Amino acid sequence: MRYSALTLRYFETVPGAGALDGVGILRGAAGSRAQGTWVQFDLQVSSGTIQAARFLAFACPHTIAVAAWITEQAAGRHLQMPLPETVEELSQRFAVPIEKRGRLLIIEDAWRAAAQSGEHH
Amino acid sequence: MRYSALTLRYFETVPGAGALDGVGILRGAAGSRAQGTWVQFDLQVSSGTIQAARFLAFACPHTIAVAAWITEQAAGRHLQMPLPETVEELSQRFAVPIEKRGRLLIIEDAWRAAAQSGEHH
Amino acid sequence: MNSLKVASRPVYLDHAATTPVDPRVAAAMAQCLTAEGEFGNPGSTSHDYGDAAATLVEKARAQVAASVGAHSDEVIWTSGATEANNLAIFGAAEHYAKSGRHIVTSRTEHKAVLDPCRELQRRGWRVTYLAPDGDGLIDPAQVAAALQPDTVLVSIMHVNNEIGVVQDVAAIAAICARHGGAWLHVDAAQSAGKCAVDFAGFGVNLMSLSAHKAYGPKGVGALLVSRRDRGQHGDAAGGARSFAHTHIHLQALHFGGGQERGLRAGTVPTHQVVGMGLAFELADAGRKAEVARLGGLRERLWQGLQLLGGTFRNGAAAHSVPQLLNVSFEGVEGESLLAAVRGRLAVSTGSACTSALQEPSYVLRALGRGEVLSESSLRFGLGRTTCEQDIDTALAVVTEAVSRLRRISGA
Amino acid sequence: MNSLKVASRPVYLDHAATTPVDPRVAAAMAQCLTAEGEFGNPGSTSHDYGDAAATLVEKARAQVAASVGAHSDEVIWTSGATEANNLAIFGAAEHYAKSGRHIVTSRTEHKAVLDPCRELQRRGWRVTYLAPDGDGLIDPAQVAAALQPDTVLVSIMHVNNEIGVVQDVAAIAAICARHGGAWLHVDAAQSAGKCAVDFAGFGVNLMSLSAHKAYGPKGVGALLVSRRDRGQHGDAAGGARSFAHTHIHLQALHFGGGQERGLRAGTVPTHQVVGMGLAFELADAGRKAEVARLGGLRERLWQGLQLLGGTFRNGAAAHSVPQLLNVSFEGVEGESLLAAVRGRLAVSTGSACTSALQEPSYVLRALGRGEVLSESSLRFGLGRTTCEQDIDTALAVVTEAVSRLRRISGA
Ligand SMILES: Cc1ncc(COP(=O)(O)O)c(C=O)c1O
Ligand SMILES: Cc1ncc(COP(=O)(O)O)c(C=O)c1O
Repeated sequence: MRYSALTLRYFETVPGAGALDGVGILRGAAGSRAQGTWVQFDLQVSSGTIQAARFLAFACPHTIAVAAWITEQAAGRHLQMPLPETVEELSQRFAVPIEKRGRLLIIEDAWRAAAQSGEHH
Repeated sequence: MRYSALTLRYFETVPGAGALDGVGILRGAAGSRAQGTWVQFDLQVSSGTIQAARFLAFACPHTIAVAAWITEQAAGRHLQMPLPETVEELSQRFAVPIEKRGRLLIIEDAWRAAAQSGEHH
Repeated sequence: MNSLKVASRPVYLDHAATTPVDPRVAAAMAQCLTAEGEFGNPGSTSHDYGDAAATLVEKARAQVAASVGAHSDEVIWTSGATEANNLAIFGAAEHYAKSGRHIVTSRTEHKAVLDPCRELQRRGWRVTYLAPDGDGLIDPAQVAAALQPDTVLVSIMHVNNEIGVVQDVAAIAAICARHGGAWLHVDAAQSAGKCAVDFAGFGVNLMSLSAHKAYGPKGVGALLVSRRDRGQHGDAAGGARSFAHTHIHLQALHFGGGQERGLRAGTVPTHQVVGMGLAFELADAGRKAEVARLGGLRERLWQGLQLLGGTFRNGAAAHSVPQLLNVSFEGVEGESLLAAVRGRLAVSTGSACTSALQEPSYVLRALGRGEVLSESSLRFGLGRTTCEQDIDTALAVVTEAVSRLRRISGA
Repeated sequence: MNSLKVASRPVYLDHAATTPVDPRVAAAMAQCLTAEGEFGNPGSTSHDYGDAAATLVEKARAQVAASVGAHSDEVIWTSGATEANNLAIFGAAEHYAKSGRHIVTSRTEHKAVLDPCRELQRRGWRVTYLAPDGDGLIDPAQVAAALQPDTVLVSIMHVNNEIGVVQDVAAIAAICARHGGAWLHVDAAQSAGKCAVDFAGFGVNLMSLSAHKAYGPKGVGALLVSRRDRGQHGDAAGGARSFAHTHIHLQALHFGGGQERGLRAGTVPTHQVVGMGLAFELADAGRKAEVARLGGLRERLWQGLQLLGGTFRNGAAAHSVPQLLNVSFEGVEGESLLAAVRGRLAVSTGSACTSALQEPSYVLRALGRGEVLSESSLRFGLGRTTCEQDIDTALAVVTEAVSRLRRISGA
């Protein structure tokens, strides 16, 4: 498996890896370790705007890189906005092979789960 | 195909290759060119003793070598005597592969034909 | 491409996938290529160029035979162990189809055994796939229990390519001989130089060899085809088998020039078999010292990896070649683990994977490892160039990668 | 062994049996063997050693493709033209067995085509063997006449290995395309560097290549498998064929690691395919100049031999590659002729002969030469190292040998 330079950079530097602590942190996850891909996002939100984001992932390098990039883009975005790019755009940006596109849907699900977890608060 | 040193020597020097001219020459042949092996012996005989012998052959190196050797051994031998060695012995002397033994029988036939051709004179 | 790549190349610990050619072997091969060397066609009997090449081919055949306890006339050159396995399995199955259409093999065989067996199933054969125990071992009694009256072939590998476990092929051979109808094929692609191979002593009928796992060239191997007669056994199952007294026969896969006694058509590549011959001779000569040396290095590696915690050694340590260590790491995803070490360490997960989606190793799953751990494993293949420094580098790289990925995964 | 052998080696005029590897090719191969070179397994995608090897393999694939008018993804590596022929013939026959069991080929094909066809006859296929004319040529109309509604494969060689005659495969391809059901396989083992090869332009579906006839290594070749779609033809015989719109499919011969898109399992030998790639590139680049040069040398040889009288040139001179000259000599036995020239000249009778009993060439017999003349022939295979001096030596040696043997045979 070869990875693009961008994918490698985000896989290696993983900005935003980790979890957030404290009250009002939104957390959402999708996928499962048993199936090989699990992603969790933590969002710190203030008046509907994301202040900080973190992720954890048990996943392949493409998935980790995309999750890291999304986390990096998060600050300042409105919680109700969709992901900064579509799954299609993300696939192109990170040269994700076609067989792996399903894993980006898991990222999308995890993000949505985090964003929507606020609705129950 | 590899040949023994002896086979090569007789194939290359072919002592006795040729024909004999004159009255009283006994000639006999066997085999056919069409079948790939033809051998002819000419014998010059005096009072039942071979004085000289020659051969012609359209044949493989083993057959040519054996015919040349037999021709070389001929002088002084009695016409009624068999070949100086059996087909089995000749095969061993010249390292004739088993598949080719039949060709030595053609030599034997040619020799016998030459020797017996005298009976009709 | 990979920004982790440092000036020097990564440490190579994938000798089970392939080995570099020994410089002495490469030199011998070079002597059979250009106009200055023995470039003749070994099938050209009408001139000295051909004869000289044929002489080298026969010398190589004798070298291979001597190193594995076989006779020269039992060695059939092939393009590798894959072809040897295919020739053995299809060749025996098709030749003995009238005697029976049942085959016994194991779940942890190489694909070059499993895929021919699957193809035979498609053609109407029945195949029993034996399950190894949690350590990867097949009990010979399992083979005995699986034999049926119409079993014509048993195919069990010698050294497993993913976990290094060594099967007791001599015991299995004895069972097949008692059965009387089942020939034994052994895939020994991973054996040369790693453990003793004794074709006649084991009592095996067919054995596949590969050069490039033993410091020889890729693209050449051999199938050993026993010419020993099989004696009648009083307790033969299934009544008198018509072929009980003869040695094994095969149907060819390639038809053509009559090379290799009609069993394998095609110009014999002099440089390739010369390389294999010398490689096998060298591997056999150096085997004992190398086994001791690499055994020490492998234990150093395993001791170091255990400090990480959540590490599981795959395959019976007591019954494995010292060149291989296969470890599962809890809490890390397999592909990311490979990618994280990639710049400094060349290892694999076991099976060369051609698709973008990494599949969990079927070998580890057969051991009952479970999907996650099966996928999160590394195969360390030690070899002739491996030194203590390499092991320490590997330890540092893997420790860092596993720790980092566990942090990312929250494990 | 041979007392005629002089200090220097005999003049090599058996380039149709095999060629020495070009020194540039040997150097490129040497770069893919030892630890200093690209020794990785091209199937190992998990590290840079594997990737680097895979990159070389794909470069070689592109080189081969470019030199024969094919696309890279149409090149399937094999262990030589023998395996390529077997894969083509068995692969197509078995895959299309449901569409028909009839094959058309010719009597002058290489054994690596004829023997698979005979094996298919044993399995129930019908095979039509076309007879060439006295010059060795197959009239495309013969193919048209032989096609039957259930013909699934036509296999006609490009350049004959014994007489050098070039068949009009483009015309035959057009006939097969019109038929709609018959795929065309062409054995082009002898073509590279000798005449233009244009896989797409000819409209051929399958084509076998071999490296060692073109200054590459023995033990590697390729089968070109067309990915062009075959259009529907209005005049297709046998009604609508279900596969008329698709490209050709094959059943594999070797099953295993999934290499070569599942068509040919087995580790790809980097050094071998790298050698073939460069050899084909070089052969193609130098073809025109070499054809002109060797054409001149061949005519010099033929002019000289004719002075002997009782010499017959085999194969259509106007339709043959300039590298080959096949001559029958009246009044000399074939094996003795070979033996007589052997110390100073390396030539052959055409087919590498493994038995002690030389059989008359089936190719020459198919031309109607008769048994004696068929057996008393020499094949002169000129090549890159051949110079005028070699031709003159050959002339002197053959003249002396033929004269001497004619004296011994009384001719
Ligand atoms: C156990 C085993 N069998 C067969 C093979 C195939 O060998 P080759 O690469 O020579 O075709 C391998 C290696 O890939 C192997 O490890
Ligand atoms: C026409 C033809 N086909 C096939 C072959 C077989 O090729 P290889 O030696 O690569 O198996 C040869 C050469 O022997 C040949 O001349």
